[in-house]
Amino acid sequence: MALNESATNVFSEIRSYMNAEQDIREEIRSVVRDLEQHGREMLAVMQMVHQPDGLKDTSAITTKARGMFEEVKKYFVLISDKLPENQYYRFHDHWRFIMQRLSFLAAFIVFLESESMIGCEDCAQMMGVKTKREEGFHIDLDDYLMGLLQLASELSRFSVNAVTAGDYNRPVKIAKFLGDLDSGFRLLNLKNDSLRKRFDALKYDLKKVEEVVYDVTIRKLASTTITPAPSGE
Amino acid sequence: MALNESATNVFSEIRSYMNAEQDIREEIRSVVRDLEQHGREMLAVMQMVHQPDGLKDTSAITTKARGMFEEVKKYFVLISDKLPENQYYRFHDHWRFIMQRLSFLAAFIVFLESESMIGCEDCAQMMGVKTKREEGFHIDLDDYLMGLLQLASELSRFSVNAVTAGDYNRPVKIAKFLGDLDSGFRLLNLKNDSLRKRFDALKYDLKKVEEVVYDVTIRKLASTTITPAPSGE
Amino acid sequence: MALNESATNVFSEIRSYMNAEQDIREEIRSVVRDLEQHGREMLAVMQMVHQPDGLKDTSAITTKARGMFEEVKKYFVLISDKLPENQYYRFHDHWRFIMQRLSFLAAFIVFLESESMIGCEDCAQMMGVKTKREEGFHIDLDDYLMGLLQLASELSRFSVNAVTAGDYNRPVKIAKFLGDLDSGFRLLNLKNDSLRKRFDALKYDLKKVEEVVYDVTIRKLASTTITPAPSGE
Amino acid sequence: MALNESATNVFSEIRSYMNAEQDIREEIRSVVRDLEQHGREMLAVMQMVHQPDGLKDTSAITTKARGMFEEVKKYFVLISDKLPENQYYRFHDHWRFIMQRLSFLAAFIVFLESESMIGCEDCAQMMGVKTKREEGFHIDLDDYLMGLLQLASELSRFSVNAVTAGDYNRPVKIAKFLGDLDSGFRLLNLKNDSLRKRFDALKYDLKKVEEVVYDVTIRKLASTTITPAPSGE
Amino acid sequence: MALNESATNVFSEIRSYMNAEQDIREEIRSVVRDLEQHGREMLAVMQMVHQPDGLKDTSAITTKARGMFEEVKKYFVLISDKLPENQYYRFHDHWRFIMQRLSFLAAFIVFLESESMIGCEDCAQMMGVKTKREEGFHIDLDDYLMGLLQLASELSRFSVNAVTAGDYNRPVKIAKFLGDLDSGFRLLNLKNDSLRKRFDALKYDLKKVEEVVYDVTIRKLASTTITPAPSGE
Amino acid sequence: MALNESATNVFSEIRSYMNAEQDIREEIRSVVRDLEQHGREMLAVMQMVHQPDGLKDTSAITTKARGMFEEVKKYFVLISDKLPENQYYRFHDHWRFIMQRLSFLAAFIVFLESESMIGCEDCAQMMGVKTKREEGFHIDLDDYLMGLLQLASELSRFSVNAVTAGDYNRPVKIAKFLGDLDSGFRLLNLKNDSLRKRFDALKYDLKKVEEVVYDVTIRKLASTTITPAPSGE
Amino acid sequence: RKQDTTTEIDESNPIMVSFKQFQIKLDSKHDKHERIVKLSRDITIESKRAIFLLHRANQDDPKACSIIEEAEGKLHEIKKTKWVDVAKELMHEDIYQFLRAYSPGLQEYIEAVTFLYFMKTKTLMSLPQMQSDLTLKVDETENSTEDSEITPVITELTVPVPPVEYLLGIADLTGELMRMAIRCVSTGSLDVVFDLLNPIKSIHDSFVQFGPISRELPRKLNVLRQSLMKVEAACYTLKIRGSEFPKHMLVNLLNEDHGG
Amino acid sequence: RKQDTTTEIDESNPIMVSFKQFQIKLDSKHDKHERIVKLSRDITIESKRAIFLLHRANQDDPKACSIIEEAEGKLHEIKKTKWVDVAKELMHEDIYQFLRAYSPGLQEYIEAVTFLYFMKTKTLMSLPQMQSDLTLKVDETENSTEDSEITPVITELTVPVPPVEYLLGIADLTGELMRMAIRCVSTGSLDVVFDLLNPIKSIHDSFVQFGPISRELPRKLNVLRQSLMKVEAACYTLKIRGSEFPKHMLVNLLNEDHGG
Ligand SMILES: [Mn+2]
Ligand SMILES: [Mn+2]
Repeated sequence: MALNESATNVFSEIRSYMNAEQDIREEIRSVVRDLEQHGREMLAVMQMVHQPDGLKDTSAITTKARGMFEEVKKYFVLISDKLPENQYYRFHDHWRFIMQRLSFLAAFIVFLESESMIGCEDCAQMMGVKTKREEGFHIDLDDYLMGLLQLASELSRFSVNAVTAGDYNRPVKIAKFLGDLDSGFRLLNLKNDSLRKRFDALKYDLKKVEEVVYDVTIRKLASTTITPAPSGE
Repeated sequence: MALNESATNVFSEIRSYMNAEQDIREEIRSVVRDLEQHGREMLAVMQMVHQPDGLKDTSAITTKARGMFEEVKKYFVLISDKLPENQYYRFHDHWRFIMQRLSFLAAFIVFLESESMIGCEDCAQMMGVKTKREEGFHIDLDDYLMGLLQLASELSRFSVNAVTAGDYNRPVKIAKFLGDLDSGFRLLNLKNDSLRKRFDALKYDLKKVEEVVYDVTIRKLASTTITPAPSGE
Repeated sequence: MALNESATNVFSEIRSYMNAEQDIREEIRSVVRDLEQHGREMLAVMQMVHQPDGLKDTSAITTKARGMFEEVKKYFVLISDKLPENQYYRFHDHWRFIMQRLSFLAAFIVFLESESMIGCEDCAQMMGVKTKREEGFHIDLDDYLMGLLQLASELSRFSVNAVTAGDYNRPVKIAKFLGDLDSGFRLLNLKNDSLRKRFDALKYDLKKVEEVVYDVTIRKLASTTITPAPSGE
Repeated sequence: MALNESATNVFSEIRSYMNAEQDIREEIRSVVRDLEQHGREMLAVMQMVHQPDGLKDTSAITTKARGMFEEVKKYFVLISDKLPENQYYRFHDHWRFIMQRLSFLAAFIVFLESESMIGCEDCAQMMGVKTKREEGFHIDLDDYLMGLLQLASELSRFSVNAVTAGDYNRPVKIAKFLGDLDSGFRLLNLKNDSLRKRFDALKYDLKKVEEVVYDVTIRKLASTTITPAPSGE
Repeated sequence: MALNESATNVFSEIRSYMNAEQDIREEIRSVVRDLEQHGREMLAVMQMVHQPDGLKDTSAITTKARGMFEEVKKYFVLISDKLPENQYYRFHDHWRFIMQRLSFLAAFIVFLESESMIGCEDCAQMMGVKTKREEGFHIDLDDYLMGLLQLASELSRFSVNAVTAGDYNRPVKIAKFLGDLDSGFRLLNLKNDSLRKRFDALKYDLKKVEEVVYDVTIRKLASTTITPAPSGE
Repeated sequence: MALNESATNVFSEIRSYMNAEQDIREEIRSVVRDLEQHGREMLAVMQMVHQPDGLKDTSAITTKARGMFEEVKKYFVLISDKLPENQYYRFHDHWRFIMQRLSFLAAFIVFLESESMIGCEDCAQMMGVKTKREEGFHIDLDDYLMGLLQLASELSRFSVNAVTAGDYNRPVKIAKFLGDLDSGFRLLNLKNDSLRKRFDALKYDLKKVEEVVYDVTIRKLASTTITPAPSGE
Repeated sequence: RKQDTTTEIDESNPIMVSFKQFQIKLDSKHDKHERIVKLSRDITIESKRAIFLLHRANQDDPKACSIIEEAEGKLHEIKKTKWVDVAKELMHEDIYQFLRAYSPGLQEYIEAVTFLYFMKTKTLMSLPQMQSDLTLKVDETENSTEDSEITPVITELTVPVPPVEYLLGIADLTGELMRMAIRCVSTGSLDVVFDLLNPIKSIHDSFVQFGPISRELPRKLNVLRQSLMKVEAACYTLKIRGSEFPKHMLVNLLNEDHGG
Repeated sequence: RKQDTTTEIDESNPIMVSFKQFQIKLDSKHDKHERIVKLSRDITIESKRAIFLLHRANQDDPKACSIIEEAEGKLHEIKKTKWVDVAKELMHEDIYQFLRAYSPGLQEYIEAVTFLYFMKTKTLMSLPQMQSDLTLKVDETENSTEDSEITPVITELTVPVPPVEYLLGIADLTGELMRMAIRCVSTGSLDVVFDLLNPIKSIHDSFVQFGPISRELPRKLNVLRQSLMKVEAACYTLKIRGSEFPKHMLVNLLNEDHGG
């Protein structure tokens, strides 16, 4: 019975194909789990900047965290190796969360080092991935942007702790940075999704930092010179 | 203000990127809409086999429907052209429904022509697409399988109408075919999703056809020779 | 004038407008409630055709139901009188349900009388409404079509009861009618979701009737041999 | 601190009031739990009619179930005793479910005994409750009706099993009964959502039984003679 | 046909019973609709206390709102008249929402007048209803409590606006009041889901007001002197 | 023995087993209800620390609450006695909620007494339970941790009220404590969903306290200068 | 699109003949609906852009006027291109049949126009004003013969503005006013924040008096309330902070800080 | 996995020291949980395969016995490899702490074992029988010294089977019995169909008497009821069709048809 056999062959093939995919998922999930653990440890390191000691010497912290990014690269090589070509978006959900967090950490490091915004290229490089789909395992643009928005929240908290620890200039720089971020995001026509929701929070982060700047300025603690208000108001 | 400008540039780039994606979606949606209309027309043509006239001359109908598949190819070229490389699964939902229906139609045609199961290759070829992701715009395996399951339902109805129109042999062939399909699908370890749900329905399609075969057989209408039961039972 | 003052003025006007609308709604709702009760009674009358007695003398039933349509007209005059010009669709939801049911009832009557499909004109006339928006209170095409689809379900049940009552020819006619309806609806590019959903049910109604015809045919109970439709029909 | 104290007093009072209510609820819940267990056992007894043996001698089963209703009465006395006067509807939800089930069981018994529909009076009497609110602990009309609708479903299943057990006449009687029920419910203007939903199911139950009658009739198994429709129709 | 007739009679009776109930519902709904409109107007009046002008002269506002409560009484007489005896909880859902809102409004008025918590008795009296079920149309305890919880939210907002309007002492009093409310509710073992949920919100309202008091205190704006904690702690 | 007989035997045994379990559950539920009431009263006592009076003399409050823990022990003995051996986790859900709350209360007491984190051992001892499963009725580690997280929320509120009452040093200590807690929790690889969710809230609690410290610092209200922790601590 | 393939129906079958007509009717309705939806979508996008633009107007005073003018131009452009087309589609129709198709665009447009109006006049644009904004004068001179003297043919087209749509647009407006207020807090335009509080409050209080006029209302009312409370919180913060230092000092400080 | 990076905590901070310990405890619990989940998943898959296999057993009689044996072997293999590991993990534990981890596997295994048992004996395997099936004898001889005479060391391990899990497994069993019945309709083993009806019915009637013993029960009971009604419908169909022709004729006919 020819038909029967041919059908059987067709289905056996399909079956092994499906099992293979299932296996890939399992393997990716397993690597991602380890990477997430590593990410938590990196986060713990970076959290130390909120402590008075850490605040005084952020470069020690960023150096350490940068070092830990080396291992991140290995994880992404592992994932990338397991991934069948051109199926990035089929499995994207698995690493989306951790990639956003790593983007945030990279952006945090770069800000502390140079008070500038990390570019998508640099961000990708730190993780050992590409920025363009065509070139291989890459970082999705949305995930990079989400990392920037997470940074905004962290910096608003950071500005408060900086003042408590006696560093009155940092809030001014942070306010400037968040203002730029805000202008940047306004250029984007974000659809109503998780990114847009997070962006709405940026406004409040910015407001908070600006309140800190205000507090500091009004008490003349910041180094910016301020001319006294004309008496006539 | 260097930072501000660079940030602006970064975001302008991102913005145009996002707008481009939105445009692609719109264009794909528009082509798919037309393809769906064409698919409905093909379906209407194939439905004619349920009428006594159509049943008697299915080759006229399949020839016509095959011809209409030529236009299907053009639509898929259009979609494929609009699709950025390697982003099939990013937009898959747009054409999933119609691709399943076209798979069904192709499988129906092939069954009527040769009483055999269409292979994935042939199915893809009729639509002018590939079967392997690596080779270009392709048909997803799940969608091909869904087409087969839709065929099972259609054939169960077809077997009833065949008998009504006096064609007593067709149900026997259909029962055989559905039995093979059933065996094939049993080999697959289907997860609990739409495919598995549809597969559960296959059992009932099969049962119905076998009831028809029974009715026909018991009344000795079918051409299969049947030896009388031994009296001793 | 500051905004808070302007706001008060602006809104008080709108409020009285809203109150007026609310009153209209209440009045329409009250008439519709009575009409729905009347509709239920008409339905009860028509249901009698499923009983053996009713089946034998459908003309008595249809005559009675036709008579009840006279009162329907009065209700629609009442509704129409309350309605501001060119605002049919503002309040459409109120009578949509009952209008669909009345369409179904009208279509059922006509089918029993003449085995033909009621036209939209006739349907409107039985209810005492127009078919064109420009001419006054009318029946929406979608609602008329929904009535036809409801008829399909009813006829599938009717075909079963007809056979039970010994009327073996009716299912054949019903199958023909539903087949035509099915082809007709296939021509339409249904956007209306509820219509499309109901149309999906037509498939099952048709299948059921085809099975009844099958049962009757295989037992050689139907007197009519299925001849192709005469060209003059 | 006057405010504080007065507030405390108010709340202490409320607290003891609430605790009292809570206790009533607990006691009712406890009785209802036992009654529900008893109800499940009655259900199990009645389920035996679906077995070939049970089908042949339903009177043994109904007698047993009738006996079990005696205990039901005791439970309702217990509940009624705990209930503060005039607060039936405050606690109604506790026994609504079981009361509907008991209504169904009572209706099932009566149908098997006499092929007639149980009245609300008889139903109440079997449970040892009243039918009118003014007279004491009563059965809510909706719950009685829900019991009838549950019976419809059970009877549709019963008609199938009757045929399997070789009792071809029962479906005819059941179809008649469901038809009457259907006409009855059509008269009601059901607003209660769960009732209306269940009524929609009645349509399917009736259709199902009609199909059973159809199957039996077309094979000339039922003893009731059905005269064929006059040829002149 | 005995069965048919008896069933018809049963259902005719049920029908007229149900229609009567339906009519009562309609009438109650209609009164409630008007009462709700009146309630919205009272709410709008009370909202004026959030304006700087209103804040300065709350007594003008409360006097006006108190006056509007006279009309409320009339509505409740209307409802009560339509209600069959002892069926309060059967129709409770109709007026539950508005009764909660009126409780809130009454509690708000009393708080503004005397900075004290309204008792259930006073609350009932303002609406012209009883507090005890036995005495007639009453206010359900849960609804009174819900009104208090709604007041908590309103007061938390009010404390913010008071500060904006330069009234720094009011938040202190509000915090005290909410603290008492919180203690009171903590004594209750709330089972009622919506009440418990709302009570969870009270925690946040209280926290919010405490933060307002904090802001006012740390800037030494409130006139209440708070003695620093003794050094020995 | 046919299956239907074997089924009856099999299930009747299980049913009596189930009934026994049901009884245990009822008894546990009843004790837990009383314990929950007691817990609410303890909470009410502890809430007094948020009042200026309470804040000044927290030791009176903690002494009282400690005393109330004696009764807690009795409840746990009652529960433990009812529990079959090695089936703690079968009924865990019953007391999980109250055990978390009691952990929180114990942790709150200890923090107020000594500004230190309660250990799991001490926490268990206060409730009269074990810490290890092998040793008897114990506290689950997750529940203890949840108690710590609840403490974090309470302390963030407490820091606000402390400042209001003029105690400017407490927030500094609380900030230190929450910072340590945060670092501690970061070490954990939380799988438990509710714990992870609550941990997310810790971030906000910490941020709030940091802001209070900031407010106090910038106004130079805190007497302690923030010196790095002495190495001997 | 194309319908030619479907023409080959059995003309002898009266049912098919009827359905052929239904097809034409339904398609023409659907097509109109689609066209309006598309216009509405464009209007939504363009209106949103105008709103974005307006939000930039109060950041630096010097450029504010020109930005407002730019936004006004944008909105005028929408009228001239999109709304005229919508009005033509709706001519002689029961507008409620197609309301769902253009409602999103209409609400967003109302939001934009009333926002602009508020920035210019500090008052709320009324429904009649809004309706007259959407009463369009179209110059159809082109259609007349070419050689003779050109007599201008001006037709008046109307996009009806149902009151409910107007209300829903206004509800959204408060969201933009809130955003403007929050922005002003950070830019230091403190007076503007306080000036915004009362308008939002009075819109809120007016809305409170409306019954269930639309299924969308409860959700929007909720958002409106949140917006109001955000602005109240902002005012509160300013008041609290202002309490510590004289206001003029504060304004100048912040202005300098941002001007540098 | 690795924990070394986290060791560098501040040892002088008592909170951090405590949490270091919590970390170890939580991780060991989680790891055990994960291991059991993994085993359970494997058991589920293998049990499902055994069930698939058993469904083939009644298609062609000659091969039935060998297929049943094959399935039996598969189930025995699961016991030997997977359940032994689960039992070791559960030793000295409160099994209810990890029940959620192995419940899916246990239910599916119960389904498979009772299905096999039913096919062999036509009766329902009881809970004690099920429990004794999962009482495993493990030969741990290997662990003793190598040179001396080998005295077999047999340990008994147990995977406790809570009654509720047993019930839920049985509920699923009826689904398989239904599938078997439907299959028999098409293969013509008509007696089998009727033989299956009563077992399913009696399981159904027994379940009806249980109160709310598990959150999963209502859903499963619903499925059970549907399965029952499907088999009832199948029997009905056979009866109806059988009424037209003598039964033996029918059986032979269908057998020939499929044998050919
Ligand atoms: Mn907006
Ligand atoms: Mn299964």
